Amino acid sequence: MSTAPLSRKPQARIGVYVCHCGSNIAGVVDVKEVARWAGHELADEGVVIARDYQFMCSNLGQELIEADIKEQGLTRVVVAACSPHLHEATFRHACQRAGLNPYLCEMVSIREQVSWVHTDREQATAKAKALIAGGVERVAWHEPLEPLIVPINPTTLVVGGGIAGIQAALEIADSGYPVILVEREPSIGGHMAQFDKTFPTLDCAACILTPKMVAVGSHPNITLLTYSEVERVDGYVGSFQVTIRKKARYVNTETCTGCGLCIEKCPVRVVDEVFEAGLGYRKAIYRPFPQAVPKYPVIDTVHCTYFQRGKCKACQIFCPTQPKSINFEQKDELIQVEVGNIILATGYDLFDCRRIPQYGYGRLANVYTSLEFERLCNAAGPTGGEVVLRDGVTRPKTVGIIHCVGSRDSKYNSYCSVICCMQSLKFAHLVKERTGAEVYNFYIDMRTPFKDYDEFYQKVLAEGVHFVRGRVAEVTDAARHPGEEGKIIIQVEDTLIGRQRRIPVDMVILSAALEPRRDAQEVAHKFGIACSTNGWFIEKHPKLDPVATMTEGIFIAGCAQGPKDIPATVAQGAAAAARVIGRIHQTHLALEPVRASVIAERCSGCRICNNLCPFNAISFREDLGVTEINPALCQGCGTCVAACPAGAITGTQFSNEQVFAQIEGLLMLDFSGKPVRRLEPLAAAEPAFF
Amino acid sequence: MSTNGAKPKLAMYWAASCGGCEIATLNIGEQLLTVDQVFDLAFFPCIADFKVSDVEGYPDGSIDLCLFNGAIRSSENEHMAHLLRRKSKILVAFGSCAYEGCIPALANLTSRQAILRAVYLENPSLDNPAGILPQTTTEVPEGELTLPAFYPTVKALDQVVDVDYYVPGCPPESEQIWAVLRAVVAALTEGAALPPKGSVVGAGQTAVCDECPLARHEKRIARFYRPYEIVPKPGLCLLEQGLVCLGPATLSGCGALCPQVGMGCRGCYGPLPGVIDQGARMLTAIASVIDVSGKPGDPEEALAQRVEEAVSTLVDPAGTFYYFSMAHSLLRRARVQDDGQGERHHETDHH
Amino acid sequence: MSESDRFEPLIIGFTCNWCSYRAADLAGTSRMKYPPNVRLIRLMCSGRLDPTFVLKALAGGADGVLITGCHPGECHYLEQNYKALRRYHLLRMLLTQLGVEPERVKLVWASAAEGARFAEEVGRMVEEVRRLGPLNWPAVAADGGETVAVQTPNGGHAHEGEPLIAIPAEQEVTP
Amino acid sequence: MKYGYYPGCSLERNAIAYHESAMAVAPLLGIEFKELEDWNCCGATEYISLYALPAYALMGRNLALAAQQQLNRMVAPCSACFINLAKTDKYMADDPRLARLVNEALAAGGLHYKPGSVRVRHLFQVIVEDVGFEAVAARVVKPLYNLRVAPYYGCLIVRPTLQQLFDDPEYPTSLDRLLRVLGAKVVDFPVKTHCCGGHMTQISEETALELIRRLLKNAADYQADMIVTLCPMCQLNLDGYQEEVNKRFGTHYRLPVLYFTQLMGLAFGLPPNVLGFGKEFIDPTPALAKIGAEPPAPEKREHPSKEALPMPAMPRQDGGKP
Repeated sequence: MSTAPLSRKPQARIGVYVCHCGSNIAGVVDVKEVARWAGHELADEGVVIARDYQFMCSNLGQELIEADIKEQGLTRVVVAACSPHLHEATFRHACQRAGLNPYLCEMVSIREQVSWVHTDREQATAKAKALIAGGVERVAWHEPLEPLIVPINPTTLVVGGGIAGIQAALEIADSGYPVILVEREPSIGGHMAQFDKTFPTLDCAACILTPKMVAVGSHPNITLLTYSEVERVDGYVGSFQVTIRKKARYVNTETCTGCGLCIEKCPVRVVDEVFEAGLGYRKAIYRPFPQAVPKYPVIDTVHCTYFQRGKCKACQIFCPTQPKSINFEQKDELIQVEVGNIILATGYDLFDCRRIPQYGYGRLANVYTSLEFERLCNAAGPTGGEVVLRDGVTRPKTVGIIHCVGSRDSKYNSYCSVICCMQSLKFAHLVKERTGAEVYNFYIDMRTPFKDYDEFYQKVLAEGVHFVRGRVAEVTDAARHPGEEGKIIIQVEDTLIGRQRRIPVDMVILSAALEPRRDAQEVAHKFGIACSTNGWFIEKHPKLDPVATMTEGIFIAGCAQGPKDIPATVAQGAAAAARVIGRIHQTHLALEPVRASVIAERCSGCRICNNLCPFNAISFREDLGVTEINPALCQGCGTCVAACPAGAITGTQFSNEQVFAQIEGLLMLDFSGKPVRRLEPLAAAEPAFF
Repeated sequence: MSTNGAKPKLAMYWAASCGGCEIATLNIGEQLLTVDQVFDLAFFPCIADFKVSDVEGYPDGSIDLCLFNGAIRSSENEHMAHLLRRKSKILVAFGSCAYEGCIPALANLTSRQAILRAVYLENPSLDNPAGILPQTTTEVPEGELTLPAFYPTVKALDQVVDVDYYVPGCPPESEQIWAVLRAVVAALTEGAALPPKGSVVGAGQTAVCDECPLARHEKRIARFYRPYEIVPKPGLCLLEQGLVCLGPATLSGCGALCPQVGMGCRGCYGPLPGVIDQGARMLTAIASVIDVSGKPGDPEEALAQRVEEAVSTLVDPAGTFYYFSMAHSLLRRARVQDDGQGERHHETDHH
Repeated sequence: MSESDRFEPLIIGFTCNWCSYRAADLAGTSRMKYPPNVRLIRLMCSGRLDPTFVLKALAGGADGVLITGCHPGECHYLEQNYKALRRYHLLRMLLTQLGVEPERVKLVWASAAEGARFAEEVGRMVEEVRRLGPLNWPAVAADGGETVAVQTPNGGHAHEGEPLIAIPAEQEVTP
Repeated sequence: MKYGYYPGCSLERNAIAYHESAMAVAPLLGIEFKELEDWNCCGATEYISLYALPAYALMGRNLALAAQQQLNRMVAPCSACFINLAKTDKYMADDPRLARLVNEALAAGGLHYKPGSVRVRHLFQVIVEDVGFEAVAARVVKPLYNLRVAPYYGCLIVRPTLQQLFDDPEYPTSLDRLLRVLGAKVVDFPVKTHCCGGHMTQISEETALELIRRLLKNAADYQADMIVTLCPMCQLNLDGYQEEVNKRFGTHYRLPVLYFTQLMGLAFGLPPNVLGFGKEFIDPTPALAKIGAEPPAPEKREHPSKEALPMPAMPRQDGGKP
């Protein structure tokens, strides 16, 4: 009735192959009957040959298909076997070897969707037939496709200069490729640089981290951009354009020698909330820590007298370099870089213990957070490694360490922060070592997996540290009797002896949870990836693809992906690097050609689709008044195809015609294998002009 | 009227329609003279006195061009469709009614019983104490009177006979009509080629937006308004203001007349090339840009609730999206189970 | 109704390649059993679900349509299942107006790990649609279901008494 | 703002001061009360543990009456009354079986209660949620400068089981904030939600007195001039048994225990006689005498010694998130 080209079914010579999968399928489905039926009943639909075979995925099975393609001149292939997620690639390759475009092959899952889930042989057989009919109808509409080839820019952007980012950057740089490492703070190093010792081996964090930091700073292949943040990301895998804001340091890094005289002369003392975790002081012009990389200081304009009151300039006056390296006029710079891949290693934030007021942090002087304690016992920390109370002199005689603060708690974070148990054990050991104090650990469960971890636990037990199993109810200074006067009392139900206990201590350490960065959502959106319910970046597959993301060319590593300890973090950094290096080696990347595209002459520029793409593949050409889709950015979800009111967007592999045809095929037979009564479709008319 | 019997014959008939198509046709102005020069009128009840019996008398295929407007709602409509098909070389489904059902097909949203009841029994202006209903045959002293049967489902012309071309519009724009006539004339007189059978003629090839001067941007619709509820900002896409406009899903050719006067397009020019259900296309488009989203961790029920609230501001989706294309839609009509009390089941409460 | 002659609904299921299709795979590999009334179509994302597909399936003789996708917030394509959700709700309003019971077109979220949930939902839906009886849209398109209504187990509303007006023999829906 | 008012037994007797002061400050905050007609006992805190169903029915009756009298927003000044009424409403909503049983009982009196139709809140909660600290601040004419107060919430008002949670159940701060708004100096009071002994005074005086002692001691340790409460039971125990505690433990506490509404009244410039003063066991006048006309000089932060480590900054005084 209509000559609409879109509704004309293409002529095809289709081969149907039904797999027994041993008895996996044949045990429930009458595969011989199914093949026979397909051969006869679907002849009008273009089926020229239908076979059944023991194991289609075996070499012989594949050769069977290849031979038919060559000899029977098949133009389409339907394989009824297991899930396409298992063997789609297998059969596509078979077709390719026989010179048939791999995308002209369709798989029908009659194992996972039929024989394994149904028991009635007759019904299962009927369903298998229907599914195959769907595949046959669909495959007729398949088009030969070529994978999308995009070149890979060998430069990589690493965001975050913690140990994960450092590891990733070094791996890539050492293999000879350029890396741009962006770090928000004035120095790289991240949380690890704040730690004292690392479990379970107790080697000092600085000793193992500093060399790596220096290597990054001096590596010819690494461009280090500290005190900088990614502002904007455009482009797609292989060629991202990234805009980076280089915040003004007010220090000229060309001339500055990093002598530190300016810091020494600065009159303003500020509590260092970042590196010293609020436990120590720094100047208004500062370098986070002595081994900082790069060595150049920055001016904190909020506290700098000059920026606040317009006078002082002590740092500039005393600067020994010629010309002076202090430049109060310096402005933020926006830098444009081109990279092929991006690794996000943005780390974590520490849980704010003030959110659990009954634990007294901020109210009771001698309640510390884990990070504060790291600084406290760090030789380079505010007390030079002396474990003392807030007064800065008194050594604690008893110390309580509380696990799971903000973790495994439905009120805050339901997840386990992974590191707290080992960290708390480490603290217990250090306290004993430094002060000989009595130490109590309050835990819910002891979690010490991985190499040498439980051995460390045993060691700490042997050192005479007390372990109380139970979630602490409160940490209070409300003494009930003289014995508690002047102490901090930890009220807890000891679930092993089933009694309430009040344990007076001098110092409490809260093993605070690891939380996603406060701006994780924002960052995720900027890079076109997603955050889990808990706020961590989502990996492509939790087990089999832990460092890739749904967005091609964006990888994640370290705690940004979820809480983990240093070994795991380093491993992930290296893993992400390996993935990127692999990419770079290929020089080009073949992307699945499942893509949407706009038929320009049908697009009226209504702009319905314009904000539907989370990957920013859709853009509006004001000049032409039509919408365009960037195939390299398109991930092939098909949302815009389904949304276009004019039917002007088509999607390869999942076109309307393919789905319509499959629906008709699936509805060819009813439940008992008889033809289904259906409403004859009215063909869509085509406009024509004279 | 010329007496040259060799002139090609033109027919125009109205089935279930309002007569607007005829008006629009006669509205082509002085071109009428050309039409008159080129054609002989074979059948045109609106302007000349022909009898069906005349047509029945014609040899088959003797009418060169038949513009058939109006939907198929009664046995008479269908009878005429078959008759004119047989008598015509080129049968054109002329206007939205014949093409895709148009307003008459909105009757497909209710039941035959409900319609008859409303018209003959419940209408406040009625005087029908005996509750008399039309019957196909009635015995009277003079003999038997007959009435055409009233079909339960309104159909488009191509659902009862084979159709050569479609001219969309309610009514078709006069200049488009003239373009079509001119083309046929050219074909008949100069042997110019006609478009492939089944084509939509007298229309554009993209959507109404293409002809619409209103400024368009990315769309985010928080809620929908009915035309009387707000005064649209001039110069701005109506859809973006929450006013339903089927322009994006409707074939161009009308010159986007309605949106330009602040009234959203109702879709009378039908779907775009290759689209098999205009209503569904507009539904999916509009739904896609409804501005209700969530973030990870949102309770799913609450989210669904919010979406529900947003969409429910769109009153009468069926009537809105299938204003003109009900008969040609995939489902063609509503499923109604009439309990005899005029209560329709599965009736939405969105009214 | 005896087991043999009880009504067996035909349901078309749309699945997301990344979650619900894998959930179906998982149901398979874990040998969970569910009724064979549902026939699945794989889409890349529930965002690809065009309401036209649903109408096409119903017109084509399906008694119900099951739409599945990733849980909100877990979409493989970040946020496309929200679009599916919006379309679903508007489509439901439309279908209600067209006399299709809401139980016949369902949206279900199922992650790749929820094979059991997938199997359960299929079972539940098959039972619900079975209770509703056949949809038989071709008959509906002919006369709005005035006649099918009598046949359907639950639709005893149609007039069996004399029709308001003589109804001619029903001609085929298409010439 | 109009509210139904459920005084409960204590507000008519031992807690008359609470009732009077509440009635005195309410109009200043635009609050209007309509007392529930024919209300009955709330069953106090024990009845539920003894005879659950009768107890729920007892409270169900009050709720039914409230619904009947269209008092859909109820206020209960007593924490026990509040928790019982709110709890009954919630449990009936959560458990249809309970709702059925309770309604069967109510039917005897020709009453019926549909869960959720009446929202019962504590007077303090209403002031926090509906009136707001700003509106309260606007009313303050005689700030309670120099008065050191220990904010005592008691164990009932912030129970986490109630959906209408309005403050942290572990460590509430809204009363602290209110008192600060009134100009008083609020001391940290770690035991602010600990038990006052309740009716233990009648069952095991020893237990009760120990519990009361802990509260008094902690307030004294923080040099509070008085304890501020929002529950008649707490007030009674801390005030009425203070001498007992002193006798038994040889302590010398003289800590007045006042209702927050009384302090609001003072800060609003109302005369003490309309605020129910004079019925306390521990005379508050010496403490109240401390109230100065002038705001205290900002506490000079004694400069920490060179070695001392900085303290973490605390959340803003208004109780906002850190």
